[in-house]
Amino acid sequence: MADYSVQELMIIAAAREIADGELVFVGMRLPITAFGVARLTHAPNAVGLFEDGIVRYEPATDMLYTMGDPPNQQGAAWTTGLNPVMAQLQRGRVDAGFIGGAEIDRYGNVNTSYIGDFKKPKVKLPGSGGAPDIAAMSKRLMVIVNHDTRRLVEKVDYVTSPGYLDGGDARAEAGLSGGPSVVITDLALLRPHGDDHELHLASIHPGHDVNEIKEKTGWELQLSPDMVETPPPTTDELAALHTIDKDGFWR
Amino acid sequence: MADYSVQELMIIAAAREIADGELVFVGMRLPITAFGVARLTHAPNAVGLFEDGIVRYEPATDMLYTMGDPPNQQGAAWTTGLNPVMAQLQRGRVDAGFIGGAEIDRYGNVNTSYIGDFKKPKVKLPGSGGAPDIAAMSKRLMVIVNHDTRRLVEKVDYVTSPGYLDGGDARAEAGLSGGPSVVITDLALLRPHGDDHELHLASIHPGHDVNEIKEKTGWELQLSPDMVETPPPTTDELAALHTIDKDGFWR
Amino acid sequence: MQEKLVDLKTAIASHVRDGDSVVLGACLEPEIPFAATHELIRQGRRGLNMIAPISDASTDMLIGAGCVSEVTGAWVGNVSGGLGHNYRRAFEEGDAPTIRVNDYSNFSLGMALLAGAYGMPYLPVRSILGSDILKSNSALKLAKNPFGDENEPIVLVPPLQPDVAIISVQRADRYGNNHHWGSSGLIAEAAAAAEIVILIAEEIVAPTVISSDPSRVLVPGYLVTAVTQVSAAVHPSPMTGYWRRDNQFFNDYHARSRTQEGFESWLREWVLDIEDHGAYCEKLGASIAALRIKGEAFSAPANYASV
Amino acid sequence: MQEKLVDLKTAIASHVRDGDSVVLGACLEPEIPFAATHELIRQGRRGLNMIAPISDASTDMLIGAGCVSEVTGAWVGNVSGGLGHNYRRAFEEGDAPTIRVNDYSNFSLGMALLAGAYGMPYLPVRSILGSDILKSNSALKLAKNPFGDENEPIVLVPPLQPDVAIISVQRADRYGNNHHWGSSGLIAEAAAAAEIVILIAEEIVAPTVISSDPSRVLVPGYLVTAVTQVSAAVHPSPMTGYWRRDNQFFNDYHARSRTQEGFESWLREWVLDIEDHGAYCEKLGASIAALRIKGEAFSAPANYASV
Repeated sequence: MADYSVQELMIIAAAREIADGELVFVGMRLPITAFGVARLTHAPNAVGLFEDGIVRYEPATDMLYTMGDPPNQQGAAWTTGLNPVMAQLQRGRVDAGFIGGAEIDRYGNVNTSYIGDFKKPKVKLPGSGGAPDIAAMSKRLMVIVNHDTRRLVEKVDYVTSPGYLDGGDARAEAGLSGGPSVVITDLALLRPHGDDHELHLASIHPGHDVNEIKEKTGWELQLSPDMVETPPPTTDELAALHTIDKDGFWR
Repeated sequence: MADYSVQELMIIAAAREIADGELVFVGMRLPITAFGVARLTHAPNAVGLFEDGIVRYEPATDMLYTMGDPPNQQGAAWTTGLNPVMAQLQRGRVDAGFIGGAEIDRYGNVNTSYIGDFKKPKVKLPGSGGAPDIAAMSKRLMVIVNHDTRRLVEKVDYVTSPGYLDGGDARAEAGLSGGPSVVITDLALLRPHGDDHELHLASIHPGHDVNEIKEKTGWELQLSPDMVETPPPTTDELAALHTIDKDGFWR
Repeated sequence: MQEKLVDLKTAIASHVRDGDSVVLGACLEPEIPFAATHELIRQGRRGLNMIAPISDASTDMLIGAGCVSEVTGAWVGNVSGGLGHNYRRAFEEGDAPTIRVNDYSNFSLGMALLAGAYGMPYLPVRSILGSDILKSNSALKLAKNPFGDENEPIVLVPPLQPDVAIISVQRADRYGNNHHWGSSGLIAEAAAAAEIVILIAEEIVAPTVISSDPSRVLVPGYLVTAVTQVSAAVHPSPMTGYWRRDNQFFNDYHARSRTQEGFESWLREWVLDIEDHGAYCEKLGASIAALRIKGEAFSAPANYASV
Repeated sequence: MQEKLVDLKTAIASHVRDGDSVVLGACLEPEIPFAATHELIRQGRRGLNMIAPISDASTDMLIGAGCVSEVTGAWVGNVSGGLGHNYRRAFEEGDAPTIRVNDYSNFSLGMALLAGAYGMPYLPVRSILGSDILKSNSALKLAKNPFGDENEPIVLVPPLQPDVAIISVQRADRYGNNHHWGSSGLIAEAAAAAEIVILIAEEIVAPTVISSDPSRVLVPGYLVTAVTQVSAAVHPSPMTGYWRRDNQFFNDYHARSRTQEGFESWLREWVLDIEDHGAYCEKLGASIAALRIKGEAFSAPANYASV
């Protein structure tokens, strides 16, 4: 079996969440690489959206530090403003989007704004960017975080980007459809369960166990009845990833 | 004194209503020619706006049948959509605009939609176009019509483009500022008078008299206390007009 | 990428159904795909709701041919000739109008399509106030500005999301990616708002031509359902860089459509008895060739190099 | 047309006052006119309200230099490095935050500037629902959709009309007419919304270059107050077709600004002890030359000929 890093596994797990032909808010780093892998494997017609005002079919092949770098502009499907691209969320056209976060809670709410009281925070984080818009208006939200009790918390101090709020019908009552479909961590995949939408342990990455994951989760983590081990990268998936990640940044 | 046609006088009277540096919705035919005359005489920095999504400094020199014709596109200051151009009205940036109409009443309300009951009209006119927007949101409205009792009526059947509505504060109460500043006809200039805003006879074109004008007006036309005779075109004004109207279309 | 190139007959047959709301043109005077107008008539589409601020004489033709039950827009006529005679007859003859009109101004229609394009619940405007459009179009609501002075009135415009937008562009690739330049009226909003987009391109070009200038893209190809190549599809309207306006053709239509019989004879001559747009151009003969823009006035290049 | 070409010092001195609301950049990561950031700092402007969705590290620099009393936006940090240390210090040190933040998401800020640009009374959005941004920014109102089901919630975003928008473009003429290509973030909306527009052009070109392609105009010259030519004004951010990103410079700023003392030393070295942007580029030396894009990947020409 091929050798791979945990980050490579996360990228490939993220790529598997993208279906062919979907419109996806891609963001930077890990998700943009996942988008590239999806295009090269099972989703050749996926389309990548970037908040700067960029839409791409093929991911840029040169190194990007940010979404707005010249290689992401050249050869794009569309370069325009933030509004025409982000409004596609509100138009109901966007299938999925990736975001990260400093904190995520048992109902998939994400905080990237304030640790502590927002009036006098203990830590002032950079803020929301477009994450609340992607969280509120894409059909599915994929969140990527490292797995530890500081990040996976019982309740976030501030809901920057709404997940299922207090669970149950709370999200629908707030006027939102969609919601988080997966949380991808370095240890596992969590998915919302049943009508309550609490995040349950759905897939354990190879080499980790339930106890370790529970210990590193800030709430009483439930196991999904159809919990699996995360399938390791296939040869094709790894080959696609290595085509993109020529310099082995993620290895 | 130079020879001129009544249409040339109307064009020059319209040109005099444009101040230097103003943003003006220009429309076609007579007003666009007036805009050209104004630019060549006293208003070299006036800017012309067109609802198709065009902004011009210099008027097109080739023949235009419509605003969207190729000579109006080439060398424009901006070619864009209808919304970015018309939204400048709502942003409060537009000083003035020209419209025409099938009917105009004593308070400067203009009808280009329905003669008779709108549910089963006697005559269905083409409709509003952008006139209601220019009438509602430019700082000053200039209306150009031929002077007869069918067109200058006591009360329009349908207010397509609001003037002073029922007069007095009615326009302000409807939520609008601005309003008609002049009605340019083939016989005279009418202007709103005092707090009531009724259109009064402000200027009589050379060769016409008060009685004739009153007879051709569908309401009891009042005379402005500072009524004048419309100054005939100056040599400079006519020269400017002839520079634009090379073929003598308006002669 | 998905291949989307089809011929015009197929595009119309596959994607426009009786009863659809349709944007055809929406550039006001230029770039109205009259070839699609004619094809809708030939295919006998019925019960259409034509959405546009102004699409020159196209809507009048469709009304006369019996394709239209509803008009949502600001102006229906003939920009060269004035009145739209079929539009008038639909209102003035008989006991009741045979079509329904949803009155908008250009700007309020622009806001309705923007709201549709951007998925907005509605858009508040400061226009329409004081206009009887508020009486004849009950879709528009008078309201108060919650951010304004106590009694500041505004008008709320609901979104429009047409079933189909049929739009002319100068060039496209076979995947539906495209470039448009010159004034664009409401075509960008219409394309982003619509469920189905049919592009009528003057030219089909290599994908690298489109991707050489992603800021000139009107609507990205993934939002386009079908693309078809028809040269001079816009005749008699003009197209920036390609075609001048055939003013005489508009005037002739205006004169002949003054009576029902005259319109019907025009329709047979120029639409029903004509197989397709190729035959239409052949019939135009030398006059269409004379309208072609032959000059060159190219845009200054923009460099997109990244290294 | 009115001549609008001035130097950067004059543009900032003449048109930005203490207490102004200012959009500087608003392209998110690219094309942020850091030269103007530095000049605002050198001129000691105070009490600014910085409006932008994201302007990379520019806002953090202005906060550290004491120019800012308010931030209206979605994100303040350093896109390469992460956190904005000056932004953090303004909140985390002392008894109370020294600046006020009006929290928006990118899209809701985009809608606020669009509403400002278009003179809308406000804009209703389907975002922000469920977010605590509704709690921390009282300017946004929760409401019901009058066109929706009985209890459909929406959020009303009031318009923003900045006092000044300072915006980078690739090229402009001396009258303020300009071209921009590549992603534009919110600069078109910011320019149309603002009372005063200061353009920072990489190149000044002949008016005929701009008028050769009126569809590439970002904002027409009559809405521009002043235009200034500063090459590499965007450094260390990238500019489509001209400059690559100086990622190392962002990382260095991030590392050095981790402490107040470190930031102050950085500020002296790169802003306060530097006369102008020419001296800044000289100090960068070979590193700026290495960032210049030397390749050519030109847009396919568009023909605007009319005959």
